[in-house]
Amino acid sequence: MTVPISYYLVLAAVLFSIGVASFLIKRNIITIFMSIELMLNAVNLTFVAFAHMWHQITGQIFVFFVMVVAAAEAAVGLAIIIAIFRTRRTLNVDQVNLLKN
Amino acid sequence: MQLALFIIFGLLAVAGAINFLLQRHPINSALSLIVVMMSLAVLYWSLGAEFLAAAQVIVYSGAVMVLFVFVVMLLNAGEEERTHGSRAAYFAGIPGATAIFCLLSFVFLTNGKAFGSTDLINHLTHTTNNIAEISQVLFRDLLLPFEVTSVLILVAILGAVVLARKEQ
Amino acid sequence: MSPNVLALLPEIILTITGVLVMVAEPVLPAGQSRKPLGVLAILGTLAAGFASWYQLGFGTIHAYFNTIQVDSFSVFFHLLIAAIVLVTLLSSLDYFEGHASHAGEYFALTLFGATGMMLMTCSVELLMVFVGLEISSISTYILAGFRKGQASATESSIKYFLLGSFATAFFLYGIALAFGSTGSTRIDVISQNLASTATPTLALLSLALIIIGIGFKVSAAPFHVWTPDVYQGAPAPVVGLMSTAPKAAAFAVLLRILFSGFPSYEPRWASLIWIIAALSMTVGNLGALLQRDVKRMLAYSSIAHAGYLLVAYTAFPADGIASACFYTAAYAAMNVGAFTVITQIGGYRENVRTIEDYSGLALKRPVLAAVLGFFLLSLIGIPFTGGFFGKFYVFSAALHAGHVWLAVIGLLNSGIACFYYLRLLASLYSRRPAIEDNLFDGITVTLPAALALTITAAATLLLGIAPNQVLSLAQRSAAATAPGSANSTTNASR
Amino acid sequence: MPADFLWLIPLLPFTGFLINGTLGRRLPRPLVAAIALIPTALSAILWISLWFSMKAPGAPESIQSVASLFGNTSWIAISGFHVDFAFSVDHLTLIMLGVVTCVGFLIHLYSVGYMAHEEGYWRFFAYLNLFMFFMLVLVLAANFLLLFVGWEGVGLASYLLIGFYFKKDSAANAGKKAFVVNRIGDFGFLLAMFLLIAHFGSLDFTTIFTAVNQHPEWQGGFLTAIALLLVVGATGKSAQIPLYVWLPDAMEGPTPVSALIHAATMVTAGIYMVARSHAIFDRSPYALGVVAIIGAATALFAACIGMVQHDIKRVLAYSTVSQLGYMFLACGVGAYTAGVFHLLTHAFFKALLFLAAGSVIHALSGEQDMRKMGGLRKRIPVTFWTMTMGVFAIAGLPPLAGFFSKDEILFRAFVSPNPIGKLLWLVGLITAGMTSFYMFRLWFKTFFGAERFEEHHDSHGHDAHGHGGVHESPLVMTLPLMVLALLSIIGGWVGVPEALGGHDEIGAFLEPVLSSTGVTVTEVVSHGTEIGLAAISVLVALTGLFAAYVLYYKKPGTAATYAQRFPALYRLVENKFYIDELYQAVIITPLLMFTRIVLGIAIDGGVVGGSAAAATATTRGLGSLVRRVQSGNIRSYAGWLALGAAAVIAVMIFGYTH
Repeated sequence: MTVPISYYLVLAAVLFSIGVASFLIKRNIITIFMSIELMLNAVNLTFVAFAHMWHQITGQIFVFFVMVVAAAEAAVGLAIIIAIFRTRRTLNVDQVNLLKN
Repeated sequence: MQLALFIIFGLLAVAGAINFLLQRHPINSALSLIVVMMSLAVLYWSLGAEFLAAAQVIVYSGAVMVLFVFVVMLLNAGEEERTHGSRAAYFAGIPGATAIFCLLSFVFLTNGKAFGSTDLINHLTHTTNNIAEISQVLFRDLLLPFEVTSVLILVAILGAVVLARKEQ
Repeated sequence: MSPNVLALLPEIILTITGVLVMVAEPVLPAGQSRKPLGVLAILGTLAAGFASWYQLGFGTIHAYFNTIQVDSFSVFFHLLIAAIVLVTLLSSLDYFEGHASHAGEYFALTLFGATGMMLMTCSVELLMVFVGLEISSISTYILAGFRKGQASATESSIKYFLLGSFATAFFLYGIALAFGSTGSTRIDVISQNLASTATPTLALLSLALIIIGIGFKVSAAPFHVWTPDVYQGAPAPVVGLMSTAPKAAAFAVLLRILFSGFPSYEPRWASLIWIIAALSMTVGNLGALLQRDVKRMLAYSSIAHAGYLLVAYTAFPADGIASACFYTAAYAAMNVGAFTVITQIGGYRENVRTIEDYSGLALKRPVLAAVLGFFLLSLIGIPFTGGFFGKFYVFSAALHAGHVWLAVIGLLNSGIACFYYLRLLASLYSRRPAIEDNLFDGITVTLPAALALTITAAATLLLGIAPNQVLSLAQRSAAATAPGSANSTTNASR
Repeated sequence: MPADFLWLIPLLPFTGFLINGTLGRRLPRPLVAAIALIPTALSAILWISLWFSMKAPGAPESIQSVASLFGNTSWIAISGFHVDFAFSVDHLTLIMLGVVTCVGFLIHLYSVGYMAHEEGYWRFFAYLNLFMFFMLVLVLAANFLLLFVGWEGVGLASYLLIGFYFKKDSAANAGKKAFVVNRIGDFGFLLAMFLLIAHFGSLDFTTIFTAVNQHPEWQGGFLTAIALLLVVGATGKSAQIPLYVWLPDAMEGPTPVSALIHAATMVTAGIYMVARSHAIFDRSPYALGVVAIIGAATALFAACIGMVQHDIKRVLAYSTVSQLGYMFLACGVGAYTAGVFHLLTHAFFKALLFLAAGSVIHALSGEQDMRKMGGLRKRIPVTFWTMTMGVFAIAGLPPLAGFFSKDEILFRAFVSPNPIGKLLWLVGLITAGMTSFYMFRLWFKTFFGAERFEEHHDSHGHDAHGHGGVHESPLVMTLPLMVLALLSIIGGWVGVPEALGGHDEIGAFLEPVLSSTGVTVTEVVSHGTEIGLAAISVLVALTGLFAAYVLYYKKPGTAATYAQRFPALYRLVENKFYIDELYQAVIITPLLMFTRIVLGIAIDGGVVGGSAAAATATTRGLGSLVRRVQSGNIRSYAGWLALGAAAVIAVMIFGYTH
């Protein structure tokens, strides 16, 4: 039994939107960062689905690169989070608002 | 069988994502995210990307998420308080996110016919060896991006060192 | 020289210099000045600039299995980025003296970031663009938080990082959908396959998502919200860099994608860009009216300038590219210049913040005040400065393309803009209130900084007096990127 | 003179600017003055030689010179459109050049004495030379873009010079106001240029005007649009309603600056521009009508305000606005020659009046209030006699310069085909009477009656001269006064109309440039009518003189009594009809409120953001209206990003195609 590609795409859209929503709702900076990972994963699913559709391996390669980038981002992002925690003693994003109008 | 796989693991991924959203403790959220990633790995496999599926498990769930969990532990982050610093996130953001979802799904579903369906058997018979093909593309056509990621990783290492080091 | 090496010569030079600086940093004893590393970085940047210039003599070079296309368009932006980085390095050579122990890493990160930006401008493969974008973004995330002691600096860094990654996810989604609707991620192939695509709405959707991602990077409304906060908290020389170089690279990518990748969808994206441009100009200028913090004000001004620049994109295809290239160069010269002055005035501590703090600068430091005044006049768009011709080209290009109302909105906006620039200008030349008389006592303009100021001021002036030199280069680059030209070039490699 | 040396004329002052601007601080004052004056004098000499070469029989009507900067390409070339860095001279330019170089030189000379004790001497002369450079670029320009460059440049120099005493807040604010108001005008000018590019594909004067002349079927339409936009530009630079507000405030600058920039040269740029592009205006009766009405209204309105000012320089400032209104009126009825003629004579007598006023102020160590003057006739005789010439000239008494030019304008208005031509004439006539009145008021109050000033001996007044004692100015200041007085007397004789036995030489001189190819037919009127009209205007001027004589010399208290009888009216006029306050209330405040509220609601996470922080931020500075534009909360930002993303996607998918 085959599955329409569009199902995969909609699933990816669902995950992506949940990622966006968690970015908005979560208060802990680490989990907000995880939301971005969720969004990237949704994009990866899209890539794989299209790679399957086009019989093109490039789509899959893209996913590798996204993984590498995600890992690099994670290293830097978590370092920034540690730095923020050092100066503020909090991870709550609502309290990181010194800079504003 | 593919449909069954899709339904089971698709639902699992969505459930994991929603759980990720609802859980207040970062560790629980991280674990839910790992569930999502594992389910996605299965879906990758079902789309004929078995190498990717393995990498997803090893790199994403194995390395990246461990890093997250590690930092959560390190900073001893507890359950997050539901502070109300931003109402714009609800008034503007949630409708925005919903609208994005609707628009994306609209486009995907209206174009559904053009996308066709998965065809795993055909895919498997036509592509002889997934890994061989991947390395063909990765180390030939896309050699440069591959090489350049080394600079990216260099930057990341350098950044992590700079940022995490204590000011003297 | 192998074409593959030739095509990436500037990037290779920058990377090697970056690695050298990075390796040398821990070798140097802890207390010693890091200035030699800065000098090394400057030399590397100069070499990279010359390498780009050298590339110009080879016509269009395709390399690395057509992921890279070096043409006059990419050379234009390479030179621009090299110049911006050069000025930034010069102005921050003494910035860290006696304050932080990791100046070496600052130089290295700047060089790596420049590598990423240059890669963005010369790649015609979206995967390569993505990797380049990430290199440049990640290094700027880190640079933004470089004054770790300050709470505002880390906050600026985390805001930029989280929101930047958020936007990157959109950009990536756009690439995925472009791949989905055309089966390729190479810009020229996308352009060919779009004609026969079965899913035109998917292509539109992908373009929208790409515009969102790039729109964030260039801080165009409505994706500008991060800009004021991040610019306010980041170190002044870094703001000078990140308000120009990564933006120039992102604008170049957008030009390539829109003009070479999606020319057939021009009727659709032009109206979207129209709206974004009008919104950016208006939001940026109105927002800047309310600011007291100078860096914050210039952040809003950079939003407005992104809007002016986007006006050029609506002039498809005739003058759009040339005027966009020219405006980018003019904007870079005056904005980096303004931030160089701010760097010198504020120093590492950045204790001169608000417009009132700047009052009376002309009495104490007449030359610095005059130079800053000159950049402000250019930002307003007074003739004999680059800012004037930039605006002139952009608006006349838009009018040529029939976008009368957009030009009117732009002109109205540049009228509003002079209010807030003048507020700062008037403050520079006003009598100082009796309090805090020692604010400007610590300012020392070192030789490299003076050189940086000279370069930017001369560039701004030259673009205002004899714009044709840069314009002709911009037009050559336009010829290289205009739709349809990709097929006519010859392959130098493979 | 070969055309290739045209560029020397503006370049000479520019070298002066460069030298003084970079090295002036370290140079002794006489050297600074020499560096500023010699290039200006050389420019004037070049103008004279140019004059003779163009007056010679068989000389071309215009000469062009294209300078190539950095190689042989055009200045700017965008696909299919190019602009050269080109200068051209025709008879109109020649007159403007003469005014700028000669009056400019005299004022430079005067400044040597006037500014002798100021700090920032070098800065002043550097700015002055910069101004000369841009002004010369403006009048020499062969295309609209270069004209605009000069146009903006003189605005910049004027801004710098108004704010010369930048330690004084009022001066800094005046400079800012001038700049901002002028930008509004420039907006119109820029739009006009863009329309010109769109329709003609060129900004070159010759190309555009030739094209217009070759197409008699072009009437109104886009030409009206261009003309009206040019008028917007001209109202800004030439201080016409509604953009005149900056000029009176500009008097905060040093007096020679007021004389040079805000009387003789820069403010006339608008008139020059209209006259220059008359080919376009001739095709649009509607635009011409607008010009005429603006001019007449400004003339009357400013004259009203001028009648009750007490600051001697402000009286002159409103008088300038009013006289510029005359020139606009002249252009508006198609009498460009008359407008340029009045521009010429006005440059002489108004520069004279300002410089003389400066001499008075100098004598009184910075006092500008006429209520604290009086009886100065004996104390500063040279200033008195030269200023008297200026007053008589501007009042329009024959045979001084102002009479001929003003009369020409009134006559042209009277006979113009404009349906409200007679009304315009009447307004002009009333204004003439008022002009005469307030100028003689100034004259009587300053030079006659009791001495109301205090003898300063150690004061540091406005211009901080600090000599003490009332004294005549040095020769370096009085010499320009005398030359200008002479010019104010004889300057009008070049335009004596045939009805009065003259030959209207200026009209013939300007004929090749300003002749209308269009359809402006004037009524044929007898010389008798013309003489009659002239007599009426002389009568009106004498009435003004008489009224001022009675009110301010014979019975000095009467004016105050009248003022008390109509307190509301008097206060209204004295406060300049509250126009500044009106602009503040109607334009500036709503604009600020709009930004604050709209931004507050539309972009703000602030209304919605954290309340405690909001309260502190609100109280901390920006007042209760200020909503925080940005809350500083990452989640809010992400929320706006998401909403924006949704909007962009929606527009892209469902949006319209242009």
